[in-house]
This record gives sequence, C-alpha cells and structure tokens, in this order.
Amino acid sequence: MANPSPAPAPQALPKAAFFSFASCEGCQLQVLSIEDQLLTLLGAVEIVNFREAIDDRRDDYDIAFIEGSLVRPEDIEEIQQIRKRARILIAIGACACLGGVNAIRNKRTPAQLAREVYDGRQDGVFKTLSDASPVRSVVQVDYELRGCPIDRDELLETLRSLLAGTVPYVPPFAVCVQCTMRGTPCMLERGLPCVGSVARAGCEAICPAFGAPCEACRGVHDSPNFEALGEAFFRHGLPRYVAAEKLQLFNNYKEIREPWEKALPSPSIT
Amino acid sequence: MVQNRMIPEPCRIYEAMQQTPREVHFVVEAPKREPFRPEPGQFVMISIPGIGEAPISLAALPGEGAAEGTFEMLIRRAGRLTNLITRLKPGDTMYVRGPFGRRVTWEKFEGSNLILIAGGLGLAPLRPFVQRSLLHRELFRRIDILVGARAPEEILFKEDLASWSARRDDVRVLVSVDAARSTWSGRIGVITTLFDEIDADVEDAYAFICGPPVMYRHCLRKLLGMGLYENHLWMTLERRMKCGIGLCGNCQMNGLYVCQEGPLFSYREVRHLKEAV
Amino acid sequence: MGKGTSISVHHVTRVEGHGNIVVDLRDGTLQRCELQIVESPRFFEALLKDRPHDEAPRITCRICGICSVGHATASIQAVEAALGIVPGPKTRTLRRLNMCGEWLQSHVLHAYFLVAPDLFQAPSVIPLASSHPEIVKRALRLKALANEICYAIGGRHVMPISYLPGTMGHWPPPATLETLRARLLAARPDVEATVELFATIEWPAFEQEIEALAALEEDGSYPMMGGPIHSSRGPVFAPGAYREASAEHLVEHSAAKHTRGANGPVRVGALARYQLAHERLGPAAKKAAAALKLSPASRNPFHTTPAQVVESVQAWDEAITLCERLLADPAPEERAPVTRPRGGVGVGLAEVPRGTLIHDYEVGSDGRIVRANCVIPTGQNLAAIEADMRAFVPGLVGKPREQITRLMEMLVRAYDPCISCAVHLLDVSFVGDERHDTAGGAGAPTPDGP
Amino acid sequence: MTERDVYRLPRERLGALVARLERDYRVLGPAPRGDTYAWEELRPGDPVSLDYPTTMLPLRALLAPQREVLFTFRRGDDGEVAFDPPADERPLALLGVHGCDLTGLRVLRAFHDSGTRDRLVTNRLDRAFIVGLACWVPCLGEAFCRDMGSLDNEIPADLYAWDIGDVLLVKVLTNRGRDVLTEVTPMEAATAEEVVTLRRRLRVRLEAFPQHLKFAPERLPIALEAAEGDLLWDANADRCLSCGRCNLVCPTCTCFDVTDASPLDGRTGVRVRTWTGCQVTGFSRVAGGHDFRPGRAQQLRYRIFRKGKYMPERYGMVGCTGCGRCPHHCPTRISIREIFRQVGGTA
Ligand SMILES: Cc1cc2nc3c(=O)[nH]c(=O)nc-3n(C[C@H](O)[C@H](O)[C@H](O)COP(=O)(O)OP(=O)(O)OC[C@H]3O[C@@H](n4cnc5c(N)ncnc54)[C@H](O)[C@@H]3O)c2cc1C
Ligand code: SF4
Ligand code: SF4
Ligand code: SF4
Repeated sequence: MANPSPAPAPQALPKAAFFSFASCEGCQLQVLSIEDQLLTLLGAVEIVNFREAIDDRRDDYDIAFIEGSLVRPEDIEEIQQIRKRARILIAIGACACLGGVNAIRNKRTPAQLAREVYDGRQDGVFKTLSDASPVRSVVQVDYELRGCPIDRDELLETLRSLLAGTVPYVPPFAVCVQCTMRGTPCMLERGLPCVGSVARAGCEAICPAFGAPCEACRGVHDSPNFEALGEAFFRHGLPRYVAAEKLQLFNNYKEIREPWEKALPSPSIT
Repeated sequence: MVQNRMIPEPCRIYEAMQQTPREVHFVVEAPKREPFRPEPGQFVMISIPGIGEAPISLAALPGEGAAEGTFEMLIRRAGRLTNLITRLKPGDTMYVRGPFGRRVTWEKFEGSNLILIAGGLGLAPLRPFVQRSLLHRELFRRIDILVGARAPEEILFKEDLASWSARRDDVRVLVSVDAARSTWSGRIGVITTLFDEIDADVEDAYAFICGPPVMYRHCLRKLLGMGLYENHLWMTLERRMKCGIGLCGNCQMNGLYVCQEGPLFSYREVRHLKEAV
Repeated sequence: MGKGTSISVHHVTRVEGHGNIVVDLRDGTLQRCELQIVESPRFFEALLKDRPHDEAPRITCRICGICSVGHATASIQAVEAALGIVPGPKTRTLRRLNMCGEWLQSHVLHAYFLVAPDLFQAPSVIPLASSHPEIVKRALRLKALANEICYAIGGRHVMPISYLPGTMGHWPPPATLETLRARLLAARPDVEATVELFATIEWPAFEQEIEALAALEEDGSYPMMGGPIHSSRGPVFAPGAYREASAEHLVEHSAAKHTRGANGPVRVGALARYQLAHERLGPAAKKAAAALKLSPASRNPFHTTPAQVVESVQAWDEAITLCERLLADPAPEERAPVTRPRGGVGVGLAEVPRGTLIHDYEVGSDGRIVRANCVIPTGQNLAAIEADMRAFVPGLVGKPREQITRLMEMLVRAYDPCISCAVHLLDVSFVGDERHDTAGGAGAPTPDGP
Repeated sequence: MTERDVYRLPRERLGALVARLERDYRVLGPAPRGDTYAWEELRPGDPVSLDYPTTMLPLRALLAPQREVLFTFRRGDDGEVAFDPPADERPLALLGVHGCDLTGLRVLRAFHDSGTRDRLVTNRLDRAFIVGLACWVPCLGEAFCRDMGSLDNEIPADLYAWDIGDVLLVKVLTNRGRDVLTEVTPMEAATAEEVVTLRRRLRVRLEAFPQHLKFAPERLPIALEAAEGDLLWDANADRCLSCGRCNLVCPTCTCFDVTDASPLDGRTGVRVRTWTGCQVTGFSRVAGGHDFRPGRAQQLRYRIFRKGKYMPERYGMVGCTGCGRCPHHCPTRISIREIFRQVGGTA
C-alpha cells in the first residue's frame, strides 16, 4: 500500500455499507457508475462494506444500503442484524423496495416452481421463503431509492441530501408527467401496454423514450387510480387484464399487489 | 439583464434560539438590495442554495418588534430545507428574498378593539400584529390575545406572552392547551373555548386569525356567531408556494394567488371561495 | 503451512454475486477444493414462463446487472429466432455498438477495480484512489465513456430498454452519435495508457489446457453477437445444438449449474475468444496484444485480464467504426417482419464479457413464452475454475495461508465470475446426484439458430 | 383583411426566409418526430413543414421551457455564495405557428402583463419573430379552436401566412415582419385571383371546422359558476389518473415547481423550475402532508375553472385556446370541450 499519510487524522466520516440479497447487483453497479463524483463520495463517506468492489468487511456502519429481495430464511436474520447496527437503512432498487422481478413468482409456491422448472423431478428441495419480499416487509426502512436499477442522479441527490443532513426528495407524481415533458408520444397511443400513469416518477420516463412501455419499476405514485388505468387500456384497445399483467412485473409482492388486484381483472398469468 | 427576482440575498443570522425541539427563533439581518419595509402578515422566501427555498412569515418587523436592519422568524423543522435551516447558528448566512404578500394598511383598524388569535405556529405570523398594536397602543381600544397550543411544551414565544400579560390593563392574554399533564395550571380546551372570555364589544372589533388549516372553520363560525362583521375578520392562509411573486401557481385558491392577494385576507374577500377555508 | 489446512473464504469479494472458496488440504493432499456458489436462487426461467415475448429482454437483463446488455442481446435474438424475424443491418449495428459499450465497461471495471488492487497489493480500489489517483481517474473516465455508449443506445448503462423484436426502440440522433464518436476518439490516450499499464504486470505462471469455446460470427468479425460455437478441439456446433458443446448439470455444493463439454470442463470468455479468434481482431487490438505479449497459445487463466485489455481496445476501436457507419446513414430502419407468427423455438447467443451466453426460448402461438433456458458463461466456467484450483493448489503447499488465500481469490477473480448470472434454479442445500443432468428440460434440442 | 398588406411568397422562397432569419434568430419549425411532430431547429435548406398536425407539446416549451435554470451559484472557500443569472440567449424565430398556439402565446403575454412579469419569459416573447400559419383542417378530432376564437387569430405574429398552393399569401403585421419580408421577396401584392381563391377557401374552411359549443366563450365564467356544484366534476374525475398530461400539453398552463440541483460537493449548483400542474399529484400539498385541494373532482374542477373563469377574470383572456390537446392526450379522454358543452347546457 501507499505510504502512510502524514496528514492529521481525518475527522470521522460517516460510514456506509452495501449489502446485497437476491438481485442482479445492477444497483450496486449504478453506485460504481457515478464515475465523475465517486472520488468526491469517497472523500465524504467511508465505505466499510462493499463486496462488489472491496475486500474489507466491517460491521461499524452508519448508513446501510440494501439491494435485493429477501428470499431465504437466513436473509431475515441477516437484515435484522443490519437494521440493529445501522443508524440509517436505505433500500435501493425495485428488488429491495418492492420485491421487484423476484416477486413475479410469488403467486406460485416453491414446490410449484421446482416442478415447473425441473419437470417435477426436484420437488420440494428449495429452502426458499414462499414470498420474495421487499426489505420493509421485515424491518423498518428509512428511505427507499426506487427503480430497476436505481437512477444514478437520484442516487447522487439522495447521498447529497443525507450528507447535508436532510431528507431526500421523492417525486409523488406519475411517470406520465416526466414522459409528457420530454415530448415522448404516448405509448398507449401506439397500442403498447404502458402503466406510466399509475407509476411513480423519478426516472425521467426513460422507458417510453427508448421505445418500451413503463412497467412501474418504481412502484406506484401517491394517488394511483387503477380503475382509470383499466379504462385507459380499454380505450386504447388493450384488455383491462393486461394492465394487471404489467403491474405483476415489479409490483407483485402481496401488500403492493392488493390495491391493483382489487381494481383490475385478474391477469392471465398466475 | 434585469436583476432576476428569483435570486436571493445573503443575510447574516444574528441569533438562533431553540424554542422547542422542533422550532427555532431567528434574528436575521434584513435584505438590503431594496428597502426592506414589510407589513404585518407578509412573508419572505428563505433558502440554502443547493437545498431549496421556503416561504416563512415575518415574526417581527424591523424597527418594530425587531431592531432596525433586522427581522425575525420562527421556523419549524418540517422537511428538506427547514431541517437544515433550523440547524444554522449565529454567524451563519441564510438567503432571503422579499418581503412578499399583500400590504394591508392599518388606518382602517384604528379606533377599534382588536382580537388576535393564534394557534400553534400561527403565533409567529401573528406576532407582528401584536407588536404593531402595542407600539401604537393609543390607536386601539381593547386588545385581546388568544393563544392555543397542543400542549404546554409547545407554547411558543413564552417570554413575549409573559411580557404582554404583564401589561394587565392594556391587553388581555389568554392561553389554552388542547391537552396537558397535571402540572399545567392553565386552561385546557380548544382555542374557541377562549372566545367566551372575550369581553370586548365584538361588533366593534377586528379579529386576526392565524393557525393550522383545521382551526379556521371553527373560529370563523364562532366569531361570526358572536356578531363580528365579515370584513372585520382577517386571517392568514397558508398554501404551497414556490416563487412568492405570483408566477408558480402553486398557491392559487380559486382565482386568487395567495402570495399576491394574501396571505392575509378578510373573510369577506374569500367567503364565496370553495377552496378558501 | 501445517499439515491440515482448510481455507474457507466466505463470500469472495470483488466478484459479482456471492461465492465461497473451500479448500481442504490434508497431509499435503487436496481433499476438497470447491467454489461454492451461495447466491440466492431467482428462478428466472420460471419468471419468463407465460410472459409476452417482447418482455423477455427486459426481464432477463435483470438476471445480472453487469451482463445486462449481453442478456438483452441473447434474449432478443432468441425471441427473433423463435418468431422468424431477421433484424436489419442497422439494428444489428446499434446492438453491436451497445455490446462494445458493455465490453468496455465490464473489462475496465474488472481490470482496474477488481484485479488491479491485487497487483498494487491494495485491498480495494479505494486506497488506490489516493495512492494512484491518475490510474483510478483514468479507469473512471473509461467507464464513463462506456456508460455513455450504453446510455445513448439502451437508455441507461445497465438494463437496456430499447431492445424490441425486429428493431430498436430508439435511434440515437446524429448529434448524439457525433458526440459519442468525438469522445471515443478523445479517449485514445486513456486506452493506450491502459495497455501500457497492464503490459508492465507479471502474471502468476500457471498453464492448464482446457477446452475453449466461443460463438464465432459467420461474417468474420470478432465474436460478440453470437454464431456457431467453435471448440478448441475442433468441432463446430450450430447454436441450436449448444447442449452438445456445453451441457448443464448440477453439483451439490453450488447453487449454480455447472456445464461440461464433451471432454470435461470448458473455458469461455476473453481468453477463450482470444485463443479461437485472435486473427479476427482489428489492427489496434492486435497491436495491444503484441504490447501485452499475449500469446494465442497461452492457457494461463491469469491471462484473462490481458485478454480483456485487448478486447477493451477492440471494443473501443470498433465503437468508433460503428458510430461512423451509423453516422453515414442515421435514419431509423424499418422494423423487420415476423415470418413465423405461430411461434416456435429459438436460440440466441451472445459473447458477453465473461463468455458465451445462450438463451433458448419456446414462444407459443399467443406470443407468450412457453419455456426458457439460459446458459450462463460463469456456469460454464465453474468447472474450469475448480479444475484450475485443483491444479494450482498443490503448487502452493508450504506458502503462508494468507498468500494462498490471496492467490486462490485471484485465480477465481481472474475468470471474472459473475455469480449473480450463474445462479439459477438451485439452492445450496440441494443434495442430489452430481451426474444428474437437467439440461434436457421440456423441449428437445432445437434446430434453429439466431 | 386589406389586400394591401398581403404579399406573395412563392413556396421556393421559404428557404430564403429561413436563411434570412438564421442571421438574427435561432429558427425553429415543426419537424417530424416518430409518428408526430415536434418543434426543432431548422437549418437553411431544411424543409419547412406547412402541413403538420398540432405538436404534442405547446410552444411555451420554447418560451418557458420544461426545465429552466433560474440562476447558477458558486460557493466560495469562505462559504459565501455568488449567484449568476442565466446567460442571454439567441432570440427565437418560430415558423408556421397555428392559430391555437398564437392564442397560447397571447394568453402567456396577458398572464405576464397582468402583474409580476417573468423576465425570462417576457424577454423571449418580446424578441421572438413569429410567422403564423393558417389551418385548413382541424389537426385533432378534439379541436374546437373555432369556438374559442383561435382559428382566425393572428396575434402576436409578425407575419401570417395562408398556404394556397404554389404560393403563400403573407400578411404583414409588424414593422419587423415587413423588414424581413422585404429582404426575401420583391413584395408583390397578392393578385386579385389569389385573393379570390383565398376567400373561397376560407369560406369552405368553416365547414371543416364545425361549431361544438352553443355559446360564446365570453359566457364561460358565468356558465361555470352556475355549474360549480354540479355532479359532472365527480363523474369525469372518476376516470382521471392524476397523470398531469392535460396540464403539460396545454399552451396556457404556467405553473412550475422550483428545486435545487448540485453535484455532491455542493460547491456549485443551479436553482431550476420545472413544469407542473394542478392535476399533478402533490401540487397543492404542503409540509405536514395537508393537501389544500384533495380529490380528483376538485382538481379537475379547478383546472377547468382556471381556463374558463379565473383566467378571463384575471387576465382578460379565456385560458383555453380550443387546441384540443388535453382531451386528445388524456389517456381516458376526459374532454374540456365536452365539459364546456355540459356546463353550457346548464347555463
Ligand atoms: C405564507 C407562508 C408562511 C409560512 N410561514 C412559516 C413560518 O413562519 N414558520 C414555519 O416554520 N413555516 C412556515 N410556513 C411553512 C413552511 O413554508 C413549510 O414548512 C416549508 O416550506 C417546508 O419546507 P421544507 O423544504 O423544509 O420541506 P419540504 O421537504 O419541501 O416540504 C415537505 C412538504 O412540504 C411541502 N412543501 C414544499 N414546499 C412548500 C411550501 N413552499 N410551502 C408549503 N409546503 C411546502 C412539500 O410538498 C412536502 O409535502 C409558511 C408557509 C407559507 C405558505
Ligand atoms: S401512459 Fe406511458 S407513454 Fe403515455 S404518457 Fe404515460 S408514461 Fe408516457
Ligand atoms: S390528462 Fe386526463 S387523466 Fe391525466 S390528469 Fe389530466 S384529466 Fe386526469
Ligand atoms: S385547456 Fe386543453 S384544449 Fe384548452 S388550450 Fe389547454 S390543452 Fe388546449
């Protein structure tokens, strides 16, 4: 290593740790992709646990960033430990905040899954929880950074707010707001099943801008109207149940599913 | 380019007194770019560049409740900006624009009784009204100050309340809390219960109300029932505000801009508005 | 080192995903030497079932953040193969440009952030930031450049959005391509300095012949977008016959499926590609290979890193060419038609940074996915990694425990294993027959190529 | 219309007009974007669209953009902050503005003239060179520009053009307009024949634009007032998604949010305003969570009232241009035109 620095002991920086449960680690990758400001960040916080990039592992952290859904019995214990140690716990990404794509499977039992994937040959061997769950279903979460993956700029804004000592801003409104401002022609008008009108903004509506319908990877906004979503689909020649099918992709964890499930006809995929 | 009216001015903080765990009382240098001569009921936009801006009422005006060249505010920790502002210390700088809001001339109030009603944080914007009326005590008849708080420990400006109460013959100060432990010897009950103790002639009074949204409807009903004229009933209304100068639209209340036509309104002016109270 | 040593590295750091190394040495002989993959199962193949086919690239790119462009590429090609869609040349160019971005990003990340700390004896890139700021800043600049490519084409640097069957959902405007090209050109000094830096490094000496596999494109370009699978032992497999090249099977200590070639473990990734396709590299990359003294005859897994550096140069160089090609004719392309509306089976391959990635779908006549299978490069490499560990460890007997641990970790890391990808379907506690091959799945081997 | 003010601009001279404007202005015109049109910069030689449907975003996107920097700031080592207003921009020339968008600009002007001027916007409005363009058919099925008096509105254009085939007939409305036109044409007056053609086409055009409202827009404030307690607000609002599209596509919406942005080190930054609107969730919510306009019915009523009552009362101009954007872009087709019709019925 480099020579020990003769500089006076630096004042204690807040210590941050990153933990990853069932996920693709794309969110942690977004953390690494704040290239131009990574060095500033390293000057402002001490990263004590970031398995993706560093060897050190320590348990004395102030801020814990949690990526991924909880899917195994031991995940529950681990997250409870982390919660005990961390002053601030932040769930990052759809997996940690909503269950995300992991929760698509939630309506099927582990045994069913095993059967489907292994032609029944490996029935019952999975030691997984019956539901892939968001972090807040187990411990209290202080802040949630939404998105699949999280947005680089939003991550920076959140870090900046926390370092400054205040709360981050979470947009309360629909993806359509940012989509329309961008001037993207509406996906529904093109016959694509977009749920942007009930989805929470913050992503700058990149999906419609890049040709794909919004799939609500940030969950729903503060006043979603699911009946009207079905109506919007219907008026654009899409069956209402397709709206539910779309919401299944990221919002299928039971508590999150409940409101839309009540308002929309059941999806054909179960 | 013409001076952009969204650009704030740095103002030094002279004093920062923690009033309750959530609220800090600031004495701040007044902006100098333009003459700073606010009226009671007006507000300023304060900010920290990089964090945000928020409307805050003046809690004392320069040369009246506050020393010349200074003004006061009481700020509650409520979100992004106020979390940080309430941690600032004397010597720090905050950034200020204003004053904004309607300037209500006081001639019409002269010679009348005054009833000043504040709930919770509402005492901050109401304070300049009290200070102005006490400063020109001779211009008014009876002055009643009614203050409500949720609990004894949430009562704001306790020293002021004490010194106003001390002017026994001049003014009457009534304080009530919604709930309290047994150590509280004062009144308990919502603020409207104090109204029965007003002994001024309500028909010849002006009332000023400031408090949380839920308070208004009850106060209005009771005061009007007691015979107060609709155009003698004044209140400050809060709305979300992002510019203070009638542009951002967030504060609109039916066809009115609260930052321009308010936040101080007479009941007569807003009575017919569905969105007012 | 004493007589009985067992090393257990819990959660190898600086790899994607969770993996443990277990080495059990007794009396100088190796009892057990395993790379345990303990990542949680995520059931991706099951998640795809019944979903509309156009969602596949967006669902599967969530298998792994770092390979997300590769997953989207393989996935869209599998969908297109199933529906008989042949995307036009500009669509392919855009997708290849995006792959260049991912290669550059992934290789730079691996070489600078994950491997370099070992070489500078630092526990991570963080202390390097103060001891060697220029190096770290250069890596960040290159990574930012790679991300910019992916932003321009896919909408974000991971999990590309724009992959639609038969077309792309977004056509970067000429101004964007122009900026991209200018930034790529301006990065030449950084690219050259990267080659210089890694040319100074002495890699641990260790050679082991293992069958190398790579999907080589039929147009003779450097392998990236998939094609028939070539083996260093000679045979060539059509994409639909991928199981013959690399068959999946389960092992009890790993949540990830291993794969096995006809003759045992196989190696995929930068070194394998270099071995099989080095003559397809452009002049800039060939020059870099010479500077790095990387021989096509190398069978040293530690040489994966210099091979990645060579491929970074290739990706950078190609990205410039592809930008220019698009700039010459930037108008969007017509969407390619579906010629098999009733669906069918399709296999899509891509050479992702870590090796050959295979997606195999069956799409039903309602446009929904009936069955899916994904074979991930790290899964293919796992057997090779263990074979290497078994060959490597005996040579280390007698060295201090810390050093062994470090070297073992370096060896695993050299493969740049991406464990989040590799993990599908199995839980650690599984106790099963190691010989048991589940790769057969529901569908028969498929005749269709991408 | 006096024929004296109307001059001939042969189609092929449009390029010359763009080239002339390019000298002093950033020239913009509608250009195809995917299946629709959007305002984009025109370079000399680019085709000028004379036949385009209403753009999704209104022209205010150029005059009071979606995201606009109010000022930048720098924090010195002493902690003191210095502020810089945004730099001056090249003035805009807008080519081919339809009547509804001209009306939109007129309302924007009225809004700013009423009181506190927003210099950033009024400067752009003052300096913009505007070429209006007559419509021959409604761009959107939901349009009702004729009812709202936008179809024939020429203000605030500098030049106003009717496309009658090979030649555009151009009316000069300002001196600035005359100066520019003089430089690109020999200022030939429209021929008698051309004027006849134009008049005929204008007559025929009325058939293409049927009337939708049975009353004049001036009656809107009264009609709305009478309908304030009507159930129609709830009935329509049931379908509202609070998606805000109606606000964002409207040429006369002006509301914005203000936020700060800064890199991690916080030494520099910007304060920006971003479009928002009364149908956007959170618009009327204050600290502590209280919403002063909760409920979709109230929000919808507010939007319609602002267009049809508050704006005419406050700024002297009805706030709806009849462009038809909000019903067209509403995912559930909540229609201001239908609501106006319904309240007209009760008035
Ligand atoms: C005329 C007026 C006078 C006021 N006087 C005082 C005072 O004297 N003392 C005091 O402590 N508070 C006062 N307030 C309230 C104060 O403005 C808010 O508490 C403050 O804006 C919160 O800002 P923040 O950035 O800390 O919180 P944020 O995190 O921005 O706000 C949290 C919540 O407040 C909402 N909000 C955002 N901006 C505003 C805004 N400008 N006004 C209201 N809500 C907003 C957000 O939508 C969010 O729901 C006054 C408000 C008005 C309109
Ligand atoms: S529905 Fe989708 S495409 Fe349409 S405006 Fe909303 S987010 Fe955009
Ligand atoms: S566009 Fe329609 S659904 Fe969306 S907020 Fe406006 S009225 Fe409601
Ligand atoms: S209210 Fe609707 S129809 Fe009227 S101007 Fe606005 S967008 Fe156009």
